[in-house]
Amino acid sequence: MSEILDDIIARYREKDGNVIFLLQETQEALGYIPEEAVGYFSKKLEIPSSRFFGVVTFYSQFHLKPRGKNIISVCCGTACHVKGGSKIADRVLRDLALSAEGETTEDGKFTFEIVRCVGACSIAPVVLVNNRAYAEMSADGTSKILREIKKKESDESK
Amino acid sequence: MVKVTIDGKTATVPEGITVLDAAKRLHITIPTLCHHPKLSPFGGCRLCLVEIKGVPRPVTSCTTPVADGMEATTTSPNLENLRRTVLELVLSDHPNDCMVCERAGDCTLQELAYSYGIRENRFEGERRTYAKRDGNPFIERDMEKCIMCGRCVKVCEEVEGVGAIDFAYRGFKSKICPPFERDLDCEFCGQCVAVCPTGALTGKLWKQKGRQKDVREVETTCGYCGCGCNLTLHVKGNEVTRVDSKAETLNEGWLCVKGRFGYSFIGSTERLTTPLIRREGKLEPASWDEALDYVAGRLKGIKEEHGSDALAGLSSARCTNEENYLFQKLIRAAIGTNNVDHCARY
Amino acid sequence: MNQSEENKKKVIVRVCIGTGGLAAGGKEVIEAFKKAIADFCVDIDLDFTCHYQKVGCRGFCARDVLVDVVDGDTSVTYQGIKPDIAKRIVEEHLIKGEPVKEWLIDDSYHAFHAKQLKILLKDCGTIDPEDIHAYVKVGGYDAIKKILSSMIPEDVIAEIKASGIRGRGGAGFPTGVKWEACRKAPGDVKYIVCNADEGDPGAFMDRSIIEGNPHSVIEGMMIAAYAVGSNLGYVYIRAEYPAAVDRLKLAMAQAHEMGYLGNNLFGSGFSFDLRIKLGAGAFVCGEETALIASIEGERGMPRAKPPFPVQKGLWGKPTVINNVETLSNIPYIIRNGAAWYSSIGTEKSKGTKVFALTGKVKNTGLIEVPMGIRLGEIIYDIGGGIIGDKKFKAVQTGGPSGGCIPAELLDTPVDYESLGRVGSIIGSGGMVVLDETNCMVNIAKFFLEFTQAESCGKCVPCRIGTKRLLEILDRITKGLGREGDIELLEGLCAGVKSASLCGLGQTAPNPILSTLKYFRSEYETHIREKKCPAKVCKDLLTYSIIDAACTGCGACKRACPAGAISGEKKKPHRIDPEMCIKCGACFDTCKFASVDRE
Amino acid sequence: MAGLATVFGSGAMTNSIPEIVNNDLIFVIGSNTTETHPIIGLKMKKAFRKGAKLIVADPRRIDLVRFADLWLRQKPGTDVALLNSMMHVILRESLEDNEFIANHAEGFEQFRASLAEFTPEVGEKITGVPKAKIREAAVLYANAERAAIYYTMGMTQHTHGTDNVFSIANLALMTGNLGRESVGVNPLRGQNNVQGASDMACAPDVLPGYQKVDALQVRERFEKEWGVVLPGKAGLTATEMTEAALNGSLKAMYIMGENPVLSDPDMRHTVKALKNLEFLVVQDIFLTETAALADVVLPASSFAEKDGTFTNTERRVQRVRKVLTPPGDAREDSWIIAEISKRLGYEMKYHAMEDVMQEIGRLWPAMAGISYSRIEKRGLQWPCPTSDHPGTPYLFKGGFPRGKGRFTTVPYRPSAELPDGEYPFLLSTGRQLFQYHTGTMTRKTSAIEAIAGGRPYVEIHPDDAARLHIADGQKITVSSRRGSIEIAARITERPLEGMVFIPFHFTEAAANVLTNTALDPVCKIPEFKVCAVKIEVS
Repeated sequence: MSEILDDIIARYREKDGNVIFLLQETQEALGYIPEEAVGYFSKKLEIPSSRFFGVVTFYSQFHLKPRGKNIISVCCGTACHVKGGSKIADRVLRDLALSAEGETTEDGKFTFEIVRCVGACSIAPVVLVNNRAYAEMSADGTSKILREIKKKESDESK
Repeated sequence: MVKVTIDGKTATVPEGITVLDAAKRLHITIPTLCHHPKLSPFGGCRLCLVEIKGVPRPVTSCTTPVADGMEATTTSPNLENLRRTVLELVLSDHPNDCMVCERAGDCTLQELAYSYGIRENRFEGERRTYAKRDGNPFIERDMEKCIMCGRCVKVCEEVEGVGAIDFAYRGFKSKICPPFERDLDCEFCGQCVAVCPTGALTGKLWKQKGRQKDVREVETTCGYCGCGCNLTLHVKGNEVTRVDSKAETLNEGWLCVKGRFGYSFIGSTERLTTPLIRREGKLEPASWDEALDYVAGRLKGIKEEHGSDALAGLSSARCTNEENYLFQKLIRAAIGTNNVDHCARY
Repeated sequence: MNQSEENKKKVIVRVCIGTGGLAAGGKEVIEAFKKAIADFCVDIDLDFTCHYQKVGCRGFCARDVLVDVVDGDTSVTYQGIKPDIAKRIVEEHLIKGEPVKEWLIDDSYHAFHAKQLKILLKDCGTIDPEDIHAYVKVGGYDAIKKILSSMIPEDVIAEIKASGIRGRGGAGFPTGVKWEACRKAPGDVKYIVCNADEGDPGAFMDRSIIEGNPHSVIEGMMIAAYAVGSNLGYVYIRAEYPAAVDRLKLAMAQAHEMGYLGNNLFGSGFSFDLRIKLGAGAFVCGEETALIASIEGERGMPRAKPPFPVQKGLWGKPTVINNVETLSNIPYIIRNGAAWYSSIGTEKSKGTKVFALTGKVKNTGLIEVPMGIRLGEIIYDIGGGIIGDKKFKAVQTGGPSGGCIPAELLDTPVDYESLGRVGSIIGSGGMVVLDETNCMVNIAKFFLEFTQAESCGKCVPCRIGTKRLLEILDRITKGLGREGDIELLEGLCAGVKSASLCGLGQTAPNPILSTLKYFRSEYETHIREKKCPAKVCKDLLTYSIIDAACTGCGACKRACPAGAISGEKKKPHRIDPEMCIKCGACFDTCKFASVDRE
Repeated sequence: MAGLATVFGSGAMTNSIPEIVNNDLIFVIGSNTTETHPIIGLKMKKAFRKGAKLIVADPRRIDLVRFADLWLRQKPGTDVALLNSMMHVILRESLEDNEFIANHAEGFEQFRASLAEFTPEVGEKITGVPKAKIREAAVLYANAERAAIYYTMGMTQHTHGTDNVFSIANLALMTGNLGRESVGVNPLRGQNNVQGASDMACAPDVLPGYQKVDALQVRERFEKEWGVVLPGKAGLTATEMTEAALNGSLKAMYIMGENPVLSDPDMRHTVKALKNLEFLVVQDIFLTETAALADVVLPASSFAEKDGTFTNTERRVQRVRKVLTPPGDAREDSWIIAEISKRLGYEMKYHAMEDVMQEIGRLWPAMAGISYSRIEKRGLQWPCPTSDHPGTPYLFKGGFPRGKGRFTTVPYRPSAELPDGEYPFLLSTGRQLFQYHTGTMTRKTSAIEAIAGGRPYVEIHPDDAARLHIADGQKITVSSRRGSIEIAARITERPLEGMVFIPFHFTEAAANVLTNTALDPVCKIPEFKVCAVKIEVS
């Protein structure tokens, strides 16, 4: 890990970098922000860890735990909300047997997130599956997509 | 210098100071909670809102610089209503346990609730609940009582230069904590405790040691390093129950871990409480007369046998000037030698 | 390629790959065209070569994927194209010269455009955003060249002031005045920041502009920089907009290559460069001072104003922050003159405004209209009315900071002052249409959930006040509302509005206040009768089966996730109210309208 | 402190603590200020926030390095070479203050010649600090408007400690960085009343107020006040007392509030000396390692149990107030002294503690203006000759007490005991934030013990640890020619490679078992900061 982090630090020093840049790069490289990475940056750059933690927990982009293999994001922006986005969200929770938004399934295959507007309001409600947008989705349609991914996953593991 | 009018009183004040400071010069008190004169302005509690002529909405006096010709009003039904609302909101997310709180009587929030007479609260709802956990022996962190004024964060960063804590999360869930919500790991100077306006940060050593009644406060000078910080000892009965320092002292009220929390040795059960004389190789209790006569007799005997220069005194950089003076006077005038030194040589 | 290939005529296939276009399969459509052509090539020697042009959002997202086929001077537009239709278009249109009638745009397309006035969006849907030459060809970078060769900064500011343009980010502050203040602020180092942290739910115009015409934003920033005396700009853009970020990066690289960014531009001695900062997901960073904190790498907590950013902004230096749409307007104003621009719009609100028209209207999409157009015109003429011809209830403008405007005020002109008067704002331009099936208490609660979750937590009224507002709304929608709750809401709204530190808190109560103003009875029904007139609030609903209508098909029983429905085949079924979780699955599933929701 | 007194005629901080915030350049050499003087550290941090530059010269990566614009990591014991080569640069680049030198200093020409050999190249070779950094530091310091130097035991606890102080004084004189507000040379005194104990002449060669015992008129004034005939021959320094005890010429000692067993170098040596005495009296608040060797132990008072004054490092005399009665039969130290004196036939008659202060004022003019009533709220800084004098925040405003400041030629001398094949590591000792001195107070404070107690450690560089296969926290044996201790390793980049550091507070693994008794020839300060040790993995 330290090689990856050293590389990020080098680029940070090159640019007029900041803590957010470091964290974005770390998340890009590692998928989340491990505590050890923060400790490493803090020591190397003499920036208190508390500042990193403050920034990580402020911005919704950052995650302190590894996320699932597939990210299911249900948009609950205004347009999606008025067109039933929350029903889709309820369905995903049920299908993945999760209790709250932001959780990852035990097998690490899925993370479910609610996002606040992805800027695709004219095709609401929108569901993002691994960053691909699905237009005018329904609860049933979402269930179908989840079934397909699950099937693919189990085929792969065979 | 600029001319400002606050609540009808006009004054000429230096450019760049805040409306709050200008009001202070005019002896006008504006309630504050997050403001601390030695820390950078924050503007979070919103209690110090004032109305300024020509500005459409109330502004925080702690952040707004004065301008020439400015006319400010610090109290009006609208402002008082806003302050009341703010206080009620803060109290709606604050444990109602002043009766057991270590800060009771020394708490800005309690003081404000009292002066605004807030008994009934229009607002109710979820309160932040945190499991108390902090493995350090000095600072009690009861974050349910935290009002997010940020003074502790700022003092740690701006004064102490450490940054052991910071704001984390956001909105209603925001809290002030060490990184990754671990136990506090810092210099334990307790500056954060000193600036906390509520019972969120208190000294662990203070616990159940006494409230205001019967506590005497005595000014003295710290007995540790050479900085010579001014301390206020809180004393109840024959026990020091708390140490802090006043903001107007040379050390500006700031202390280090030893000065602020390193006082319990005074009451240690291991203190020497009686003179000891070595008898048959063992140190045994003796009366003062016995001990003093013995000491004087032996010193006198050695002096008579070997001369004054066979004796020496070693004094301490931790004793007072007067004691040191008397000590060397004893060695020089009573024993008659210049064999006297102290450890400051090192 | 042989000589004959080069002599062949060129046919352009232009495909929308904005977010809407992509989601509808824009990329797949292009691939399908390519494949179809290749397939035909095997058998036939085609008399044309086909060129593909990817363009940004063209606005009419409801009809995506939109495809133009340009053959010489004639251009034909198709709508709703899926990959499997490409082959037919190639065969019938490109080879045989017969446009495929059933996929051609229809009247709704024309109606959608009739009342629009496209300045920014005109180039947005036609030029290739990934090619700087496309922008240059339509006059791009002429404005900055003109300025550098013939105008002093003060002239530029005067021109912008004369145009009357006001900030498109929400508050509507006159842009020229802002620039002037920054110009006059003491200091050698100044910054231009483009706020592309479009966080309002229901708004996507900034994203579309950057995706569709990134150079117009860059040129706008250059002009602003020249006017205020800055040499460095930042674009603060949401990391959630990866396509826009990539477009912008590409545009910057091309501008560098062409010498449009960097030192001594066009030999004028003026230097300007740009940096991108990715927002990390915090709505509050749309607020100027929070945005500054975020660029500095801090938590995005707003700072007290004054000092304003034009006096003390980024790293303490004078800073102008303009949003994407504002900056994108600037080159057009310079090119066509302030007089031209100020001839559009109303007395105090000049020019056009881009709106994201969404919700329950038939024609959703991105529209650009002259200031002063009436709300009704947008919803009925451009938007084509309500889906399913349901009853219009309200239009929500300005996102979480805005309000809901009811049917009786559809004549309101869309400009800063008029919308303000009816309790809403233009904001960044979200416009969500609500119909009779939307509950206004629920809508207010939705927005409060949003603002509450996005509150930075710095100031008390916003941190705790919005939480308490949300809790009161929540109990009302759950049937636990009490007498006095409405007054309590009003009182607290007033407090949060005037005591909060930044725009987020100051405007957070607006959705409550405007719904209370126009739909108070809905609140009262929730509180007193414990009923939700729009039948949205789950806890206030009961589901039952109308025996007479039930055919006993069993569909509802299968759909019910709670196992609350029982009944024999072909006999009327029953819902156990104790077990029902009120998810509405039975209601949605029943083909015979035999599930009653009350 | 003798060094500064020789050069200027007075040996104390030239400036006061509140002046620190207005420094625009702070040069910290041989002082771990934020840990040993935390509140002075805060003032420095305030200055940094206001834009002050910081040069740190320290072999260890101390906490202050975080704030430093320039960190000079000299090898321990090479300070003279470092400072001399800085001065070489200043002269080479003509950055010296010729006007100041002409008006306020003497011996410059001779001194100038002595610097010729200390080129930055030579400096780099001796100190290990890159020559470019030496130059940068010299230029920064010489060009600053309000530059002040701060140092502590990292400078003085060497066999060439006085030389180090001379070098600092030379640097300040050469650049005219003296005699102004926020400009000067500041030895930070390590303990609450080091300044006071020195002022009060618990020292063998002077009477209170630094008045020489061998000066007849001085003695006469004291004899008149005290009513006795005083000895005119200087006595033994503390380190000489240890030797005298060992050789049998010293028979008895009275030790008040001091714990030499733990604080003196070569612990076995010290214990042997004290055991060799015929009679030892120790007066303290706890049964210290030293008290345990005594024939008589007298229970005394803590600072909260007595009235009086302390003089802090900036010469500020401040009140100490009695708030508690001492526990059990413990007594105030002054009472004990007076009782012994009486029994020796010399009665000390004072009605109140303030009488003592007045007597001091009669004998030492610099304190004549200080009375308890004047320092009720805020202390006064001596010199304060009259009752309406406001005290003296910074020294040498109009010149030096001895007339002109004196340049002293200082050759570079290596430390007495340097690493060799047998003892390959260099040991340095010092303090840490949580503990204080021999721990008499802090180690009896349960909260501090909980966080930092009972865990003595030796700081060792990661590369050395790796080479010796030492894990963090592992017990290792550190030995010198004088003794050996077992102690946990703390692997950290704070010390240089080849160097180890042990805080001296802990009796369980006392650093002073290892240290060298070699003394500075002038000040008789032992070389706590440099000795040679070896490390073995137990």
